[in-house]
Parts: sequence; structure tokens; C-alpha cells
Amino acid sequence: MFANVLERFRTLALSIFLVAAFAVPALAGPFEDAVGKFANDDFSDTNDAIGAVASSGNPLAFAIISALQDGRLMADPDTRKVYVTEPNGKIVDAATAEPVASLPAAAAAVRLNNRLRRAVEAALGGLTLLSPDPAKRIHAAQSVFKTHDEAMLPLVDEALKNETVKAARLAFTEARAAILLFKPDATDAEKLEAIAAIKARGDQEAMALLTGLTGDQPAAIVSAAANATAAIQRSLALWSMVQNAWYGLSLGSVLLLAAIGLAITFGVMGVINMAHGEMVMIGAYVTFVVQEAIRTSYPGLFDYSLLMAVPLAFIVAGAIGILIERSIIRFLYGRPLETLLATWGLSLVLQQAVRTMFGPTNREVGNPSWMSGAFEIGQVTITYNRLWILCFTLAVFAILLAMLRYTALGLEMRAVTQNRRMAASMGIATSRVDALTFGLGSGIAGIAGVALSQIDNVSPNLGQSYIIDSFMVVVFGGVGNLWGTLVGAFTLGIANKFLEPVAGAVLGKIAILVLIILFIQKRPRGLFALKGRAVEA
Amino acid sequence: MMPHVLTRSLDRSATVFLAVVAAVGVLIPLSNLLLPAGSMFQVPTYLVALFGKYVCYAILALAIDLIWGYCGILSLGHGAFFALGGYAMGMYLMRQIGSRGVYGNPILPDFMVFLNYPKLPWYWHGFDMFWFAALMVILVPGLLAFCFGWLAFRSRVTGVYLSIITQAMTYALLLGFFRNDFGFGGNNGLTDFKDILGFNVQADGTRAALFLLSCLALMITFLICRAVVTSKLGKVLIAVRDAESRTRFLGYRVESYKLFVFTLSACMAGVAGALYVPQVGIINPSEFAPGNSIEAVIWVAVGGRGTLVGAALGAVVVNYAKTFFTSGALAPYWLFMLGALFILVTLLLPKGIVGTFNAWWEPWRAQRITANAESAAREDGVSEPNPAE
Amino acid sequence: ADDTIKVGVLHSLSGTMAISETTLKDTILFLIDEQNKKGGVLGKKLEAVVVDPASNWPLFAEKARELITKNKVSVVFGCWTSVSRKSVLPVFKELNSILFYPVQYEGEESERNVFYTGAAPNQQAIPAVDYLMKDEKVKRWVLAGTDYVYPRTTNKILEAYLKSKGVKQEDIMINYTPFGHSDWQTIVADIKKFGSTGKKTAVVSTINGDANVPFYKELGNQGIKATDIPVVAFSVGEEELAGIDTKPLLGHLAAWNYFQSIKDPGNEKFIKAWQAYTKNPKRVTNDPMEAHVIGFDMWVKAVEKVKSVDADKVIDALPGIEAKNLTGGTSKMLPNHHITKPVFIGEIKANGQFDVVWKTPGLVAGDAWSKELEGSKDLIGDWVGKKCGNYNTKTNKCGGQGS
Amino acid sequence: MNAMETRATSALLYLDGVHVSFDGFHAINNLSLTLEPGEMRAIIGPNGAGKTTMMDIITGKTKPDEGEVLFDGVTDLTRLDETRIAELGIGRKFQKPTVFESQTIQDNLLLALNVDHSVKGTLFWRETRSESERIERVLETIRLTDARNRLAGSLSHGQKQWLEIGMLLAQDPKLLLVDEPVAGMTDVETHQTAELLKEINKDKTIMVVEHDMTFVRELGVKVTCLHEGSVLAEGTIDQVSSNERVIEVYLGR
Amino acid sequence: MLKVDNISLYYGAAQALRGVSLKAEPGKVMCVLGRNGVGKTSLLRALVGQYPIASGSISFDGADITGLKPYERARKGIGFVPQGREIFPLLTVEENLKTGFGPLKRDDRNIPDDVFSLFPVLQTMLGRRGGDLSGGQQQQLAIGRALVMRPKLLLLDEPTEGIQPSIIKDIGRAISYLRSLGNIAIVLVEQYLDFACELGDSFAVMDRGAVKYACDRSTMDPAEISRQMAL
Ligand SMILES: Nc1ncnc2c1ncn2[C@@H]1O[C@H](COP(=O)(O)OP(=O)(O)OP(=O)(O)O)[C@@H](O)[C@H]1O
Ligand SMILES: Nc1ncnc2c1ncn2[C@@H]1O[C@H](COP(=O)(O)OP(=O)(O)OP(=O)(O)O)[C@@H](O)[C@H]1O
Ligand SMILES: NC(N)=O
Ligand SMILES: [Mg+2]
Ligand SMILES: [Mg+2]
Repeated sequence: MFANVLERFRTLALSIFLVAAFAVPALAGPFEDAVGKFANDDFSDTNDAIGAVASSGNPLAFAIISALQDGRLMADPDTRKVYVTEPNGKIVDAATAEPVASLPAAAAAVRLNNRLRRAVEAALGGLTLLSPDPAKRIHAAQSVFKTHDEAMLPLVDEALKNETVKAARLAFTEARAAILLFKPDATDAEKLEAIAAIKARGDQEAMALLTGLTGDQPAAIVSAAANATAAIQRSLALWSMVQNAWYGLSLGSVLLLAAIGLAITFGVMGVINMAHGEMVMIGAYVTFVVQEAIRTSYPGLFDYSLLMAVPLAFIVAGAIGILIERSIIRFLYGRPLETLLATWGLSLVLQQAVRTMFGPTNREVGNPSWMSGAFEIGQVTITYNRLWILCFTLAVFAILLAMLRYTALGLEMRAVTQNRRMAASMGIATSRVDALTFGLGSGIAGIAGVALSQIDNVSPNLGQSYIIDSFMVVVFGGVGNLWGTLVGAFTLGIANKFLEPVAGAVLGKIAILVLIILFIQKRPRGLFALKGRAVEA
Repeated sequence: MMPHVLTRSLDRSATVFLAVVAAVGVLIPLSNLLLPAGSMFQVPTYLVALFGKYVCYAILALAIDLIWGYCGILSLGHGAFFALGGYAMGMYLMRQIGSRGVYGNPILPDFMVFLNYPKLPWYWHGFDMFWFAALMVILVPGLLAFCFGWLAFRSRVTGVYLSIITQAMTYALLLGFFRNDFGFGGNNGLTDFKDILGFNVQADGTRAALFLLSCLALMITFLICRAVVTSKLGKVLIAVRDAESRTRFLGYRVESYKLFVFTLSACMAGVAGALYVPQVGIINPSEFAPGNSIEAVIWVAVGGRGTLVGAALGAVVVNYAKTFFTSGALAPYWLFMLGALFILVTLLLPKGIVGTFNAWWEPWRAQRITANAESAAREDGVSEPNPAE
Repeated sequence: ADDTIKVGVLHSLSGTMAISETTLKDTILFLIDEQNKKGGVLGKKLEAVVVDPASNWPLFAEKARELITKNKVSVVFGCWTSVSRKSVLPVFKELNSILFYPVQYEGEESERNVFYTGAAPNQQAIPAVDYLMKDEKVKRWVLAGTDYVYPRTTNKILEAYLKSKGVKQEDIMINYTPFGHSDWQTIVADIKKFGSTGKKTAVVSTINGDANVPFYKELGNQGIKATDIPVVAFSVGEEELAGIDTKPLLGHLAAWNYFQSIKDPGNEKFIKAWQAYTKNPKRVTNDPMEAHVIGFDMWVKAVEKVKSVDADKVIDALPGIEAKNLTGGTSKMLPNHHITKPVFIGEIKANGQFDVVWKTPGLVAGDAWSKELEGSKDLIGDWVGKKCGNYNTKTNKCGGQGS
Repeated sequence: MNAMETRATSALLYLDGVHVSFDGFHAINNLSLTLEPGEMRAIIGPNGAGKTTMMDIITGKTKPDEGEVLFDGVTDLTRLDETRIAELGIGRKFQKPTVFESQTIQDNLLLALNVDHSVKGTLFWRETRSESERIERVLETIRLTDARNRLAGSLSHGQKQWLEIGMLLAQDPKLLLVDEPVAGMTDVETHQTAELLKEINKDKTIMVVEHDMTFVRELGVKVTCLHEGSVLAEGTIDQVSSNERVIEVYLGR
Repeated sequence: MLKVDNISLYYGAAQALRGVSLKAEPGKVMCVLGRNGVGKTSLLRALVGQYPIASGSISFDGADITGLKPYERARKGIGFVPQGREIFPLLTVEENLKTGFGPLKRDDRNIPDDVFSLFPVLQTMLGRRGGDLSGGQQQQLAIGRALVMRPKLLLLDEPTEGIQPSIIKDIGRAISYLRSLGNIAIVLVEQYLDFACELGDSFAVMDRGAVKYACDRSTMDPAEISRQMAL
């Protein structure tokens, strides 16, 4: 296996040589001089150095430039020596690859700015077209697609010849097509083929490439390009519908998650719970605390931080909920409007308490690796955090629904909220059930906070930004109906996301509010209104 | 026709309330204007403005109590009517600035100049005339309430559904008024007023007059509310609150009743907002924030829902608490205090300050009244209370 | 008592703005503490009077009035949002007191009683755009902001400026979002789309406070890298970054007049003292804090110059006063009550700090009135010679006095 | 054509072919029934037969899916709302007594008085002597004179029944729909109620639903028995109570 | 089984019960009679603990339960069929019945067949919401629900109110059946004299919050009771 890698590197070195030969013939100066320039702490010198090193054909080039990208290239301004800190912590002299014992005290990482980062990427792109890692090859091919630099053609051809991974083959084919399309001396047949390949890619960038095709081309090519553009446009329009639908689902899931606890405390128990948002906030802060603990003590467990935070947030928020119920809410049953007053007061207290404890500013909650980034289905980008939140929300919903429907506690909860006095006479320990119900609603709000910490601020104001939306969702869906909350959340989410591109975020939101107002006129008890005598009784 | 409606509404506590407001309305401005600055009894100008604000809030609280306390309509969007009244007044005050704005444009307010408005938007016309602005102060909130209420009450939207759509209404207005395109100065709102009816808004005399006017408005609002709730209409409202559908079966057009008080209440809120703006010197979209409306409801609850006097008292107490707690050493903890106040009032004084007071006082008074009646009866031998008093 | 000089601190400690303003309150307390260690001013100790206007604009005016009349403060340091400043303005004018306003804002204002130590648009927005145009060769622009006055005005100025530089309308996309906007999926996707035409694209963000965290999280997750579409922000500083995982944001930009990372002995000393004062070795500093540092220093110098805290005297003394800023230069109070400031562009680093990648050669004088806007290009503020905040150089008249 | 002028029927209340279903459950099935002016009709029928639902239809609370409901021969009740129907002179006592719990008994009656019910009318209303006398009379009739200033919410179940009847009296409608007036009353009270209804019947039309056969017998009026949403039997009490089907589904053996 | 000793109850200042004493035995039906508003319902509320008593004591099964919470009393075996039915309106009929599982052991948590044989209509309506049922159906549901708890003491507050005659007979039969089981004590509050007389083993007539006439089945005279009630 080791030999295999070595073999790959040999090809790599060869290819670098190839690039050098084609692209920048005979750039003068010895390699050491070029490396030395990294020590100047000047962006344009660094830029020169990147070019020189990349095209030097020196086998150390790859190590140096990838070190530069990762901030592992250290330069000592006094001695003007440059070092590479290898990922395993070993330190070598950049120019000679000689190991050194330790870094000089004055050494600092070579600084980059965006321009340089692009230069580094381009250089690495050339250097990684033949990388052993298919993901890197694809990435490199894609940057070639964007730059469609003619000089890369031989390398791309070379890569394509040996490529076995399907996705990488496609990427190389597209890169090759992009180059050919803009290559002045490519034949018409080659160009038509290129247009077909680019059309097949079908995304925004493909379209940009085709529309960027300049004048004096043969008519056949122009019309082929126009046809391809039109086709891409049509498919993009379709995809954007899908995209909007996905965004809507995702927004809906956030709304649902925020509202679901309220569907219990407000929908089932009838407590106008203005402190609901603060329970969400507490959940988010639990996540923060968990991550802090992990960061300082067990950094390796970071990816599991959310898994730990979920039960903890449920317990903490639930316990606070039970405390609140026992000390305040229980005196207010049968007086729902007064719960508004007390819970509003409570929300002020909780906000300020958190502000006092954790400070008024945002706290950092990170995304574990499995919640970072995105993948694409066709032309739709789906971010992992949103996807997981959607799944999580649905799971929470299903569990809650099952709990209310099928467990004894669920039945007792509903009985108690419908007629507390009679429930007691049926032998139901109403105060216990009340406390548990409120605790459950609060606990669920808490776990919502864990999820929301992944996409929003963790600040004392977190809760407030969700409380109004949550009430809208519960009421729109129909109070007391969990399914209503589900459908309500997704309806509002999707409607919002289809309105937003047309009307803009602000007017879109206003439109949604007006729609809610009008909708309630049609269905004065929400989307999934409970009907019949039972309700009026 | 009118007088009996008024006389009927004046029981002892109502009279006392009116007397207190009148006294405050006269004494505070007098002391501010006549006594030398710094004397012990002189009310400094900043307090006049502050009290003026409280009085405006008290009017808003009365408006809310009328619909919530008596008719059971919990509006979580009454701040919208207050703010609309405020904007109507603010627009008048902006137009009064004339060419004294920073860009010196005689027609366009400053924010329009620098946002390149070619001309005054149509809805700004007429606001250079006080009478028109004053009319709009009542008409705009009233009309919005009428349309909104007409839709909602006819569709029989009740309870939390109504509360939440009122909230949606004020939230939508909040977002709308935030937009610079809306033509109301965006988030910065309307400020830097110069004068009102030719008097400098910042002059002590003007402030005193505005304060007096606010007290007067409070008294009138109170009288109207009392007249409404002590009439048979008031009983119908309570009936609607307690058993809406039963009231329908008795032949009352419930939606008309609700629409009437809702609109009336919105107009009152508009007046409150209009008086508020020149006294605090700014109107901005945050007055539409749902939280403001919720707080206003809370003033009413703290003071005592369904007691009118309590609503006004609650507004003053809560806002005074806010002023008090947000300064000095307590400033960082004021939310704890206010939050605790709300919680404690709910738990310990479930009927609010005045409601709880009444609950103690009523039985005692009832006893006294029966005692009096009995002794009176013994004296002149009549026991039947006079039916047509 | 009379043996102290009172300093008002008018920053929200609760509500939505507490997130930004609380630090500024602490800054003033810190500065007062330091000053008192040096013996105070005019031989008297300084005493802070802190109130909480609770992110409520009318309350700002009320509290300002209370500070000035009841507490008799000599100067007030306060406000963050423009609306809070607008709300207190009439109060400061009426009661003739002094306000130091430390936050970058939309300009179009020069008041006798206010000293603007934050950036005017020409001290932040325009240099940032210049940088992107020259160094990053940006051709297409997304102007994204929260829907309120500061972003609207700034974008208006930028739009005019870009067009004057030959940028076409179709290469400018303007987008506004409500306060606290948290669902950025559509907008980030739109930006991505707008930026995928092959022309170099950048985002100029005037997105406010709370909305930034979800915005950057979405940027990171949708994989918009600074090397593809850089975002330059005017409201994101060290304090805001402290709440975000910055690794995916590497290389995105911010334009400010101060960065904590700037190597300067004055800055390093300040940071140390600040962290010691707050007993938090990780406590960050930011641009509005520096503005307060400068403003406070200028006020002290002015008071010492006229040997009085009398507002009129101090107001007259302030223009021309110089104070060292924390990045090695010397800022000066201008007759228009704005100050000279250096402009820096910083790139976000993985540690939540900024790496300065560009700076103006010298200090830039703050323009009260934008040169890019039709209505204000002829206006200047001059409280020294003309005694006027909006003097029209064309008509030679002071506007707003009934003309 | 001139439906407005020509009465379709001489009956005061005329139901024909009425259907109602709730989520697929047929509560009223092809119900037809007429009530002549001045008549008193007793309605009996098993629990769930649709008696209360029928009253809901007449008073506008429930809209029928199908069928005709005419009042006074000309007015189509299915198109009117509760308020309008009440204004026409149809009063109702509910099965579950519903009174205004937070108001005094006197005010409950006051609210029920059939005077101007418009917003303006109530705002400027002042009590006339005749009105207060009427309230006085009603109070006496329902034997709550002493309790007149008590809150209705503090009444016992039976007292609420009485109060609701009192409200009907104050309302003074042309047609009274009385749902189970004697439920929860003692035999003596039941007897008194029967007397009261007969008294009222002298100038009003009454439809009364009851399960108490002694009471129905005492009323001595035409009886209709409903079953599964339609009329099962009609006639004198003796005829109906000897009907095999009625015995089977209702009276029991 | 149940022993009520000299209890009083106040609603605010108004006294609703004045020194009421009663006894109920297993396999016996104790009838409480009286006009409207004399305090019958108040008495039952005191027994189930829904309203606190001011003085006196209640003991059940030999233990003093005066201080127990309502649910604790229910768990001791007191079943209650309230006046006005108090069905859980949004629960289905089946769920309404299942609310009676609270006091039961896990193995006993089923609906006894008796319930459906006594009230067949419930069987056909299991899936409908309780609040949608007609008044009479709800009454049957309320009794059924109390039976699910397998009570040792069953309190019935005017169970015949609003019930069709045939079902009144059924309820009568049901009560006789329960009595015949011999292990359930029944307190029946009624105004429907014939019904009460047919079932009762002992009788108490209340007036103004106090028991003013009591007798046994053996000494009972319906005319006298009727006279007492009419006073
Ligand atoms: N709103 C409703 N939704 C669903 N079902 C209903 C509704 N209203 C009535 N029903 C059903 O219609 C049937 C008839 O009910 P109704 O109340 O009219 O009976 P009733 O004859 O008055 O009975 P009772 O004598 O017991 O009062 C019942 O089975 C009831 O469950
Ligand atoms: N919640 C209450 N508050 C005040 N008084 C009450 C309350 N409930 C009942 N009362 C009064 O207490 C007395 C006894 O009422 P209770 O309900 O026990 O009578 P009852 O014998 O059950 O009458 P009915 O046969 O009408 O049901 C009545 O005068 C009633 O008005
Ligand atoms: N001035 C600002 N950032 O509102
Ligand atoms: Mg019925
Ligand atoms: Mg009873």
C-alpha cells in the first residue's frame, strides 16, 4: 500500500513537470530562492513564491503548498528560513526537507489572503489532478472546469485516460469540454461534443460557461449553445421549484420543532406559555455548556456533543418546566389568560438570568462534522444540518404523537386538561400529570433548542425570535391538534419559501401574516379544526 | 338621552378617580410652571413628560380593558392602533417642521429627501393641517379596527385565534413600517419634531399643556368606558364574554357589539398614541412590536381586569416600576424585578390590584349598605328600592 | 455630589440590543476607572451613571432626559442603533448636553451636541468596496442588508458609487431581510446563483447583529468560500465572531477602523488592561469600543483644555482635539463633529480574529454628508467656522433654519 | 312567485325532509314535522334520536344538509343566523342549562327582555316601570325573588333550569323550544312546571322535549316520538305510548 | 363502608351543608332525596373531595379519608357519576372509559364486559368523541366509566336525569345488579321518587343543607317522603 502511494507521487511529480513545461516555460531562479520569499510577509511576494514553487517541478512543492494552505508553513523573518510543520508534528526545512529539531521562536505561519488562497488552490488543483484521492481529483477537475485553462488540457487528457472512478471521469470530461469550448483551435465537432457534455451537466455554472461563449463562432455552434442554454434554463427552473420545496420543508421543520413543545403546553394544557421560547433557549445553552465541557476536556468527542446534549437538554428544560409548573402554573388552572401574565414575567426573568450567567453576547455552538456541509441531488443543495433537523423533528413528532395516543400517561394528560376535577375523581393524580405534561412540553422545547443552536444564535434573545412564529403555527394548525401543528408548520414554511423569491423576505413575511389572518376567517379554529359539539361543550 | 348615560356611570369610585386625574392634570403643570425650578414642590419638566407618557399608557390600558375585561376580546395587537394614532400625529408634526429640516426642503421631510423621494407620497397629503391629522388619529385606527373586526367577528373568530391574528396584524404592520419604501421613515421613524399648533413642543408650557390634555383625554376615555359598561350594553358585553352563543340565542347581534367596542377601543388607543408622540418625541415601528401589545395587556391584568380604574392604575404602576428599576443600581436587574412583579401579582392578587381590593372591600360595603337600607327602611317604612331612579 | 463629575452611560443592558451594547457600558466604566486611577479630571473623580434604556427607543429619550436633568451628567456616552440616536437627539439639543456616539452609521447628520466617533460611510463602506474592486477584481455585487435605515442608506451610497465606477445595474443585486432573520437558505442560494456567472462576485453585508450568525452558518454549510464569493461585512466584529464557529468562514472580510489583532503597543496595552478589568482573559475588543476610547479621551482633553465641564465650552473646544487611537495613529475631531480614522480590511481567521489584509495609507476624515447622494453632496457640517451642521456650499446658506 | 306574501303553509313551524349528518353520522333523517300556531307539542324519543339537534336546526345553530324549515309559513330559517331567528320570536331553553354565570339573576332576566337589541338601543336603554314589573313577575314565577341579586353561577342545577325558563318568559317569544325542562326536578316541581307551560301555552306556541312520561301525560298534548332522526310515531300520549315500536325503542318493558 | 359524620360545607359565606351524617353499606343502596338546591350535589362533592369540608369527618373502609385528595379517594375505590355527566369531551368513548384505569393494577386494566352488557349503545360508539354524544348517551357513558374503576362505593348524582324511560329501567336494573353483587355500596342522589323508592335500601331527605328525614326500606312510606320533599 505504501508503495502504491509512492507510485502515485511519482506520477504526480511527473505531471508537475508537465504543467511546468506547458504553462510557464523556464521560470528562472532556483527553488530555494522561491521558498525563501515566503518569509517576506508580503502578499505579492508570497504570490510569486507560490507560482515559482508550483512550477518548479520540485517534488517538495506539493508538501510546501499544501502546508501553506493549512497554515502549517512557518517562516522565520530573522533568518528568512521557511519550515513545514507536518501533520504529525514533525518539523522539516521547507527547501530541503531536512528534519529540524524545533521551530525558532520568531517563526510564524505564512499569511494568506483570498487572492493567495485562490492561487494556492489553483496550484494545488494542478498538483492534485492526479491525486490518489478521487475526491481531490474531482475537486481539481472542477476548478479546471471553472478556469477552463487551455494549458491544463494535456493533463486532463492524461488523467481521463487512466480514470476509473465514474464521478471523477464525468468531472474530467466536463473539464475537458470546458477547455475545448474556449480553445480557439478546437474543431467544430469537438466544440459540439463539448456543448453536449456541458449541457448534460445542466447547472448554473454550465449555463454561465455557455452564455460566456463569445461572438464569431460558426452558426451551428451558436445555435447549439443557445439550445443548450435554453434546455438548461428549463431544467433549472424546475429544479428551483424543487429547491424551494426543500427550503420550505426545512423551514417548516424548524417552525415545527419550535412549536411542538408549545403544542403541548399551550395546545394540550391551555397555558398561554410566553416562556416557551426561553425553554428553547435553555436547550440551546445546554448544548453550549456540553460543547464547552467537551472542548476543554474531551475534544475527541465533539462529534457526539449533540447526542449528549439532547437528553440533557430534555432533562434540564423539563426539570425547569416542572419547577415552573409546581411553583406558578398550578395556581392558575382555569385562568388561562393569567398564565399569559405570569409566563411573560417568567420569560423576562429567565432571559435576564441567562444574560447574567452567560453574558449578553452570542455563545459559540459548533456544528459537528456530520452536521456540516452539504450534498447535492441534481441541482438542489441540501445542507446536512437542515436535513438532520428535518429528520430529528419528524422523529420527535412521531414519538410525541405515539406517547399521547398510546400511553396511559398520554391519555391521562388529555383527560386532565379537559376536565381536571373529573379526572381527579377518576383516580388520576392530576398534579403529577400536570407537572409531567408541562415538563414534557418544556423538555421538548429544550431539545428543540439543541437543534436550533445549529442554525441560529445562541443568545438570551433566542427564544423571543421563535415565540411568535410558534404561536402562529399552533393556532394556524388548530389548537389541540398535533397533526394540525405539523401540517401548519410545513404549510407556512413552504408558502414562505415560495413567496420569498417573488416578494422578498420582508414582504414575503408580511404576506404570510396577512394570509394567516385571512385564512383564520375561513377556518376560525385553524386548519385542523376540531368540530362538533364536543368542542363547544 | 345622553345625561342619564353619564350620570349612571358615576358611582363613588368613578368620581374619585376623575377627581384625582383632574387634580393631577391641573396641579402638576401648575407646579412645573409656577414654582421656581429646584423648589421642593416643583415638578421638573422631565417628570411632566414622563407622567404624560404614563397617562397616555393609561388611556391605552382603558381601551384594552374595555374589550378584554368586559367583552372578553383579548387583543394582542392593540399597540398597532396606538402606533397608528401616533404616526398620524407624527406625520402632522413632521409636516410642521417645514423647511427647518436639515435639507431645508419645505415639503419633504428629511428622510424623504435623502431617500430620493421625488414628491410627497399621496398618503402624506393633508397632514399639514391639524384638524385633518386629528381626524386621522381617530379614523385610521378606527377604520383598521372596523375592517379587521368586521372580518373576524363575522367569521366568529374567537379566543386565542382572535388574539393571535391581532398579533399577526401588528407584526405585519411592524415589518411594513420598518421598510423604508413604506414612506414612514423606516426604523428611524419620525423624530426631531419642532412645534405643534405653532407652539414649540419642547417648551415647558407646551409640555404642561400636553400633559393637561392627556389627563383630560384620560378622563373622557374613562367616562366613555364607564358609560358603556354601566349601560345595558355593558351587561350584554359581559354576557358575550361569558356565553357568546347563548347571547345570540337571545337575539343579540354579537358581532355588532364586538365590532362596536373593538372600534371604539381602537379609536381610544389611537388618541392615546397621538398624545404620546409629541411628549416622547419619537414614533417608530417598534411601537408595533407584539411585545408592546402584550405588555399593555399585562398592565390591565396587574391593575385588575374589568375594573377600568385598575387598568389605568396598572399602566401607571407597571411603567413607573419600569422607570424606577431601569435607573440606578438596580438597572442590570430590572427584568428580574419586573418579571417577579408580574408573577407575584398573578399569584397573590389574582384579580389584580383593584380587583383584589374590591374583593375585600365589597362585602364590607355591602354589609354597610344593607345596614343603611335597613335602618332607612325602618325609618320611613318603605322597603322597595325605587325602580326608576 | 459636587466633588465628582458625572458621566452618563446610555447603553441597552436588556432587550435585543444588549448583545452589542453591554460591552460598551463596560468599556466606559473601565475608562472611568482608569481615568480615576490617574486622578480623575480637573482634580475631581469621575462617576458613572448607568441606566438601561432596554432597547426601547422612546425609553432612550426618557433616560437621556433623566441623565441630564435629574442626574446632571456632564456628558453621555451612548446609543448604538441610529434610531436610538435619533430618539435622543432632540433631548440633547433641548437640554444642551453632549453625546458621544460610537457606532458606524449612515451619516447624513451633523449635530452640535453630538460627536460621532464611529465611521461615516466614507470611512468604512467606500474603502471596502474600493479594496474589493482593486484587489479582488470584483465585478458583480450583492448588497445584502437588514431592512432599516443604516443598510438602506449605505447601500444607496454604494450603489451610486459603484455605478459611478461603471458597474452596470444587472451586476448589482440588492437584498433586504427583516431584523433577526434566521432562515437564509433562499438568499444564500440566490447569492450563489448570482455569483456563478463567471464574473467575480462579492457580497457587501450590512446585515445587522443577530441575523449574522445564521447567515454565516448557512454560508458555511452551503459551501460558499471566501475564495469564491467573499463577504465583506460592516457590522461583524470580534464580539459577533465570538458566537460563531469561524472555521468555515476563513477569509471572509470585515471593514472597520480597528481590529483587536492589530499589532500596536497601545492596542496591546489596552487589551491587557481590559481583560484584567473584566477578569476574563478571553474577552475581546472591537471597533465601537475603540471609538469610545477615542471619544472619552477627546472629552477628557477638551475638559482639561477649557477647565470646565460646561457643555458649550466643551463643545467648542472639541473640534481640533486629537487623541491617539489604538492602531497607532492619531485621530482628530473635525469641525463636522466626526473624526479621522484609519480604515482596515480584515479577513476572518480560524481563531475568531481578523487578519488585516489592507489598510488606507493614512487617516480618512469622516464625511457627515455623503458625496454620493444628490441631496447632500453640497452640504458640509462645520461647527467651528460656520456654526452650522448642514451648510450648503453652493448656496452658502445654513439649511434647516427656515432658509 | 310572491313567496313573501303567500304563506306556504298555515303552520307556525314547518319542517320538511330535513337531513343532517356529522362526519358521516346521520343525526337527522328526512325529518318532517309541523306545528300549528298556538299548539303545544311534546317531543319524546330515545337518547340520541335527534331531538336536541332538531332544535339546533330550528334555532340556526346547525345548518341542515337538506330540507326545508319554515317559520310562520314564509320565513326560511335555514338561511338565517341565530340572532335573526331569535329576533323573529323563537326562544329556546337548552338541555344543559346555560345562563350568564357571572351576572345576577335579575340581570340575566334583564338581558332576556325582548326590547331593542341593537347596540344603540342597549347603550341608551333605561329601565321602564313596565319592564321592571315584568322582571318582578318572572322572578316570582320562577321563585327566585329572594335570590335576585345572587350570581347565576352560584345556583344549583335545578335553580338554573328555572332561571332559564324565566329567561324564556322574559324573552316573550312566539315559539318556545323547551329542552328537558324538568330534568333534575322533584315531582312537585315537575307538576308546577307543567302548569306553568300550560299557562304560557295560552298565547304561545311551545315545543317541549321531555323524557318524563308523567310530565308529558300531564301536559296532555299531542306527542311526537322521534327515532334515529325521523318521526316514529305521532298522536296522543296514549296512542304513542302504546305503539309497539315506541315501547321497543323508547319506553321499554 | 362509608361513614359520614356531621359534615358542614361552605361556598364562601353561604353554608350548603349543615351537619350531615350518613352511612352506606356494601350491597345496599342509600338514597338521598331533596328538592333543588338543598345540597345533594354538595354532599357528593364533599364525599369525593372536590370541595373541602369545614367540619366533620368522612371515613371509608374503616379509614379516615377526610384529608385525602380526590384522586386518592378514587384510588381507594370511590366511583363518581356526577350531575351533568362531565364527560371528557374530546376523548373518544373508549378513551373516556379508559380514564377509569388509574386506580387499577396493570393486569386489571380492561373494560369489564358488564359495562357493555348494561349499556350496549357504548359498544357501538366506541370511536366517537364523548362530547358529541347526546345527553342520555353521555349519562350512560358516565356510569360505565365509573364502573371501569371497579368501585367499592358508587356515588350517583341524579343518574336518570335526561334519560329515556327504557334506559332508566336499564339503569335501575344495573343498580340492582351491582347491589346484588354485594360488594359495592351505592349512594344514589335522586329527585325521581318512584325510581328511588324502587331501588333504595335506606333513604335520607335533605332540606337546606341538612338531613331532615331518614328511614329504612322497611319503614319507608313514599307518601311521607314525597311530603317531606315538597315542603
Ligand atoms: N355536533 C355534533 N357532532 C357529532 N355528532 C353529533 C353532533 N350533534 C349531535 N350529534 C349526534 O347526533 C345524535 C342526536 O343527538 P341529539 O343531541 O339531538 O339527541 P337527543 O335526541 O337530544 O338525545 P337526548 O335525549 O339524549 O338529549 C347523537 O347520536 C349525537 O351523538
Ligand atoms: N359553586 C357554588 N358557589 C356558591 N353557591 C353554590 C355553589 N354550588 C352550589 N351552590 C348553592 O348551594 C346550594 C346547594 O347546591 P347543590 O348543588 O348541592 O344542590 P342540589 O341539591 O344538588 O340541587 P339540584 O337538585 O338542583 O341539583 C344551592 O343553594 C346552590 O345555589
Ligand atoms: N448605526 C447603526 N448601525 O444602526
Ligand atoms: Mg337532547
Ligand atoms: Mg345537584
